[in-house]
Amino acid sequence: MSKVIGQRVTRYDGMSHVTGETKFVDDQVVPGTLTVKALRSPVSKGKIKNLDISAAAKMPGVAGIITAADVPCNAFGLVPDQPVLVSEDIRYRGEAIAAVAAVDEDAAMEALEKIGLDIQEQQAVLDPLESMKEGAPQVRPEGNLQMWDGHDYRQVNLGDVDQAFEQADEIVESTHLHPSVEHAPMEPICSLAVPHAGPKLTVYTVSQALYFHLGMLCGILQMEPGSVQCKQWKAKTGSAWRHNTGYADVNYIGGTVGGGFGGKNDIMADHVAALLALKTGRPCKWRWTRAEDLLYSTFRGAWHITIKDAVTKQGRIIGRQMTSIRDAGAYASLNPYVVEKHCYLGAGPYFIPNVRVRGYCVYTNKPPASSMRGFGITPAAFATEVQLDKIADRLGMDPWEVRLTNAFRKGEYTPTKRVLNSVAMIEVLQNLAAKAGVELPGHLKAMASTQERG
Amino acid sequence: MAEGEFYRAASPREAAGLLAQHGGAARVLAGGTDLMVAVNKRKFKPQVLIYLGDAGMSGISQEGDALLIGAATPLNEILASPLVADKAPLLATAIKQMASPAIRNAGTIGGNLANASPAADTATPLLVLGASLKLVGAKGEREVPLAEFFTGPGQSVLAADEIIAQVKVPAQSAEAKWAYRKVGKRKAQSLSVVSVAVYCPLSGGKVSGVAIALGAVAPTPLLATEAAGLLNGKALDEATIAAAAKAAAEATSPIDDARGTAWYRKRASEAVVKQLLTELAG
Amino acid sequence: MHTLELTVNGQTCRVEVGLKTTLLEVLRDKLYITSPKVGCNTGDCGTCSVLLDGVLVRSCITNALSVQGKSVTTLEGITEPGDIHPLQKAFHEHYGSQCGFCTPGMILASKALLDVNPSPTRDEVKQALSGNLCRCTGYVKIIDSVLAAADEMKS
Amino acid sequence: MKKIGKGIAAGFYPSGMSGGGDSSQAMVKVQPDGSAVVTVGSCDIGQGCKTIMAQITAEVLGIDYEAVKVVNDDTDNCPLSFGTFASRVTYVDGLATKMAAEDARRILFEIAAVMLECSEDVLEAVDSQIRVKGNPDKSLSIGEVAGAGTFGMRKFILGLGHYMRDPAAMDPETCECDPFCTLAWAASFAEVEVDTETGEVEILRLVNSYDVGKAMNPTHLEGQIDGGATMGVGAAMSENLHPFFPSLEFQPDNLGDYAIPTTMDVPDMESVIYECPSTNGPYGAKGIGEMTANTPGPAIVNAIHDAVGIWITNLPATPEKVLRALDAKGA
Repeated sequence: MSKVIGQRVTRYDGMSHVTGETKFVDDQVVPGTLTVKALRSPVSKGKIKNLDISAAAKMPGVAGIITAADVPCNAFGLVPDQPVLVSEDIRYRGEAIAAVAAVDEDAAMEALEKIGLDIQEQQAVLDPLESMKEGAPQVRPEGNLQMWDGHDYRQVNLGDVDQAFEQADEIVESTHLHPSVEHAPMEPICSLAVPHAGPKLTVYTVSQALYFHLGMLCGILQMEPGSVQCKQWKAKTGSAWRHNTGYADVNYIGGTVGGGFGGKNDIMADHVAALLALKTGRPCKWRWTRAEDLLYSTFRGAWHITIKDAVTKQGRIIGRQMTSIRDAGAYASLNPYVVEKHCYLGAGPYFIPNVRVRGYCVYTNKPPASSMRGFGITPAAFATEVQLDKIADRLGMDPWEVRLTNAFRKGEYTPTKRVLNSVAMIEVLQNLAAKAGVELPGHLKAMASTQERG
Repeated sequence: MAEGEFYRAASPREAAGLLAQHGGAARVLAGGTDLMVAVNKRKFKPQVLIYLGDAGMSGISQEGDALLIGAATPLNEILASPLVADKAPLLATAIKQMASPAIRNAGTIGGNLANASPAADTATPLLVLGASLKLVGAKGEREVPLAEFFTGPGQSVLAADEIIAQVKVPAQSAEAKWAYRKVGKRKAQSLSVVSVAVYCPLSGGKVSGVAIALGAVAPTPLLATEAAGLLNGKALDEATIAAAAKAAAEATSPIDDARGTAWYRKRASEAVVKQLLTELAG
Repeated sequence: MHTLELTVNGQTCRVEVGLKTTLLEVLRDKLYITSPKVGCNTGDCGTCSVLLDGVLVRSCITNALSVQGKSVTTLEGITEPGDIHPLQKAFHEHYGSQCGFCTPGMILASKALLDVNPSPTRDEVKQALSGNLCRCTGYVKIIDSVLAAADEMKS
Repeated sequence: MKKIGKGIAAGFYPSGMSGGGDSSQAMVKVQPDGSAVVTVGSCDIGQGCKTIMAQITAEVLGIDYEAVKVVNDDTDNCPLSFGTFASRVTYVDGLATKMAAEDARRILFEIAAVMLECSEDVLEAVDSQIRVKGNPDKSLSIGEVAGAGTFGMRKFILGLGHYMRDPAAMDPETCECDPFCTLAWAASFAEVEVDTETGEVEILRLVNSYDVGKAMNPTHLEGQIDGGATMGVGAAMSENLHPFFPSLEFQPDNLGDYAIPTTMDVPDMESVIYECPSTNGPYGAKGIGEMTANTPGPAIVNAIHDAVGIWITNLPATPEKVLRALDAKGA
């Protein structure tokens, strides 16, 4: 019946990609555009004692410099805890302190060198395990651990895990470390803000989420620091949507992004470009160097994941306890959401009747980690799937059999008690075996997701 | 802002003269694959550039039993050269694994050596083949064996007013066996974590004049002479190979960096030397 | 400032450049040719690839003054109105492009290969494109595209 | 010595934001010539948002894919979307687009019913025509209907759609909740060769198997699967932003040292696609954009274990980690 759905139609924008006609943010040409460069912190933690931009402002070619004092609401993010520019407390190496708009890169860089910066360096904490300890250096005033409902972890509790460990034939335990990984899209972070007569601003953005960032940018540009709204939303943290006004004043242009992978879900450059455009009255472009992109943009924070499984001789996992620690870096970004998602589904595609997951979101003096393809589930998949093979190894079972034995079936439920109705784990594994040329034994071939567990 | 001076040297001698004239402010530019990275990263602001592309320093020829390779010859030109394939296939094999096609199209053999990087990938094959360099200065020229060229990371015997004009590579003996291997962070476009070149002339089943060089495991590309000495005059049996591999690893003095640790470099040095010698023995 | 004269996509151009100006800056900032991208400025990613006298180079680390009198081809230069290059057609039809940012460099690297080797093996295509990074496609469909173009160009 | 091993891994992944509450809106405007413009607020980050929205619009309106234009450029013109993340676009924007196209089709039917003198519920939109079901002779081209509707009846053929899953209520102690739209399922098979002396691992084969609900565009899917798998290979083998974790020392600042896979680092991957429809996604579709990076890594690590009997519990599986684990096993 379907004529178009399911068909191998060519990419909608394929022809403009292959002819080079596609315009990314950096390809927009607006005459008179100024080059933006930022002064970044050389230390991981410290207090700014003195910041003097007077000499830099007099440098030839400099059109404007902004510092924290120029940011109307200097707190943004899902949990609005991150300053656009540091006013006093530096929380990671590379954190932006001031930004210059100048006629070209040389002028901007030379001006940066003239900014007087006096920092009192403080003891930083880079290891999330250290940061969790009592008495660790404080990363942010809200504390080093993200709070959820009075707990310093997000939890999932299903059934009785302790009883499962008592009933188990084998207990298999392992700890895994998933490293910090960078999105590394081919298109680096770039923003171009063009001011117009009147209060209008056009922002060309690499954002993966135009509206999400439109709201945030309007908040940064218009809300007074310490305003009632700012305080209210800070108090409410967990909320995803902050009411802001000013949509009519900003047109966010984007939609064509040179790769994102979750690396363009946070405002990275738009706020600074916009503030400088408003201050100088001229178009301002902030294109990060690849080094800045690798060193200071968001990334998939590292994870420590410890799994303890209660297993029967037949290979059934009857209980699973996971303790997961996310190295979030200095600010919330999307970290709390990443940890939540990890907790909901991190135990994997298997029906385990007793599950306890504790996910910690731990702040350290690193650039803020955030979303990356797979949110908290990618590191969980690494840990749990290696764990599955460890179980198979311990029991002397085939890795295919362990997975097919435990795979979710229709009508079963996840650790949050969501009942599943569109289930295909068994079929997907069977297809994989067929494609890979692995001959499964008859009883595994005969399994189906729609069969009730025997 | 001073915009600086750009010269197109017509000969190596002229380039050297310009270097002498401008002192520390001047740099030579060939393919630019290293220089321009430094410029773009603002590590270095050029004031005087002396371009070598028109200095007649490019091309490959044969002189007696040796190949003469102009220092400004792009790496891919060397890789594509039938002469090199015939007389110095070890060099071609190493070049094929360097950087990426586009970089090899611009990057030159002289540039690779002049930077004196411990990880310079042309250095190890050239060391084992006994290559020498023609250095041209403002006042004259001299020939320096490559083995005496490097003095430290980023340092060489090249004087401030000298450039590498030519690389002389003795032809490989037709009977000689040779092997090259590079371990990187990935399979292409990767700087060496360890690289090893082995050149092994044979006579009557015994090896003589064998040379082993290792890259990225010491302050300079390294000729493992002691290890080679253990092989000369011997048959390549398992015990001899193991001893030589151990000696080669002992000669290294690696560091930790973004690409690997000292521990790994030492271990891999031994393993790769062993594997290459075993391959040659087979 | 120094005066640089070069041919870009068949047209002679004269621009004023500094000592540290790159070919990429000439193309993008002075000639407004935007298919070569700024992906890294260190020669590591390949998004700035162009053909210089027919040879594949990284325009981001090519000193502008070193290309005096030479001929540069960008993706725009192989795009005839209404008649695209077989490589462009193949990249479109075989999904050799996802976000599109690496695509101009990828197609030029492929052209550099097919110009000297009209019947490459799969492995030769991989070798030729090994310096052009793509974070979206996993390369499979890019390689498929190049091989398809090679087939088409032969027939 | 070189040893070969095989490994597998399985996984699942939700479409849309966990916890719900994420909105997407869409508008489908039918032009007087019968072509259509679909406007959404989500970005195309390479995953193919524009292609899929055009396909859905064409399917619902019964017009050619080439007759659909997609606009997603800016917030002045485009309706709200939370954005392109959480594998939500095909599912959430897809539903909004389908609703909007159906809404536009409803308006076309209203117009055509007058022109064909029939009731709206006997009409179908197919082959660029509006026609009476079972009576193909009684038909009009969509262009005729749209033209007559626009100019003759002063109709604005604009369909609107908005999809948002309600935010999930959650028990704070157990976390009992219904936090996602649907789940897609995946598994990977890897075959590797391990050099026991240098610790180098070569991936010889990588096969990926997916349930996608509905393969909206199979070529698209294969591209996503290959691309995600390659990202999985990078994380498993060579990528590490803090190689001396937790220290920031030797942090790579260029794409030579931050080693994402090149053409030479991934094998020619194979994939197999299965369709177990989601109960409420567009045409049964599920989102798989993110999960494609999840199973290849552990399959590779399990294959390394199969080859040489070591567990890599700290990614990436660099030659050094392989060698150290082999040493520890031997000791």
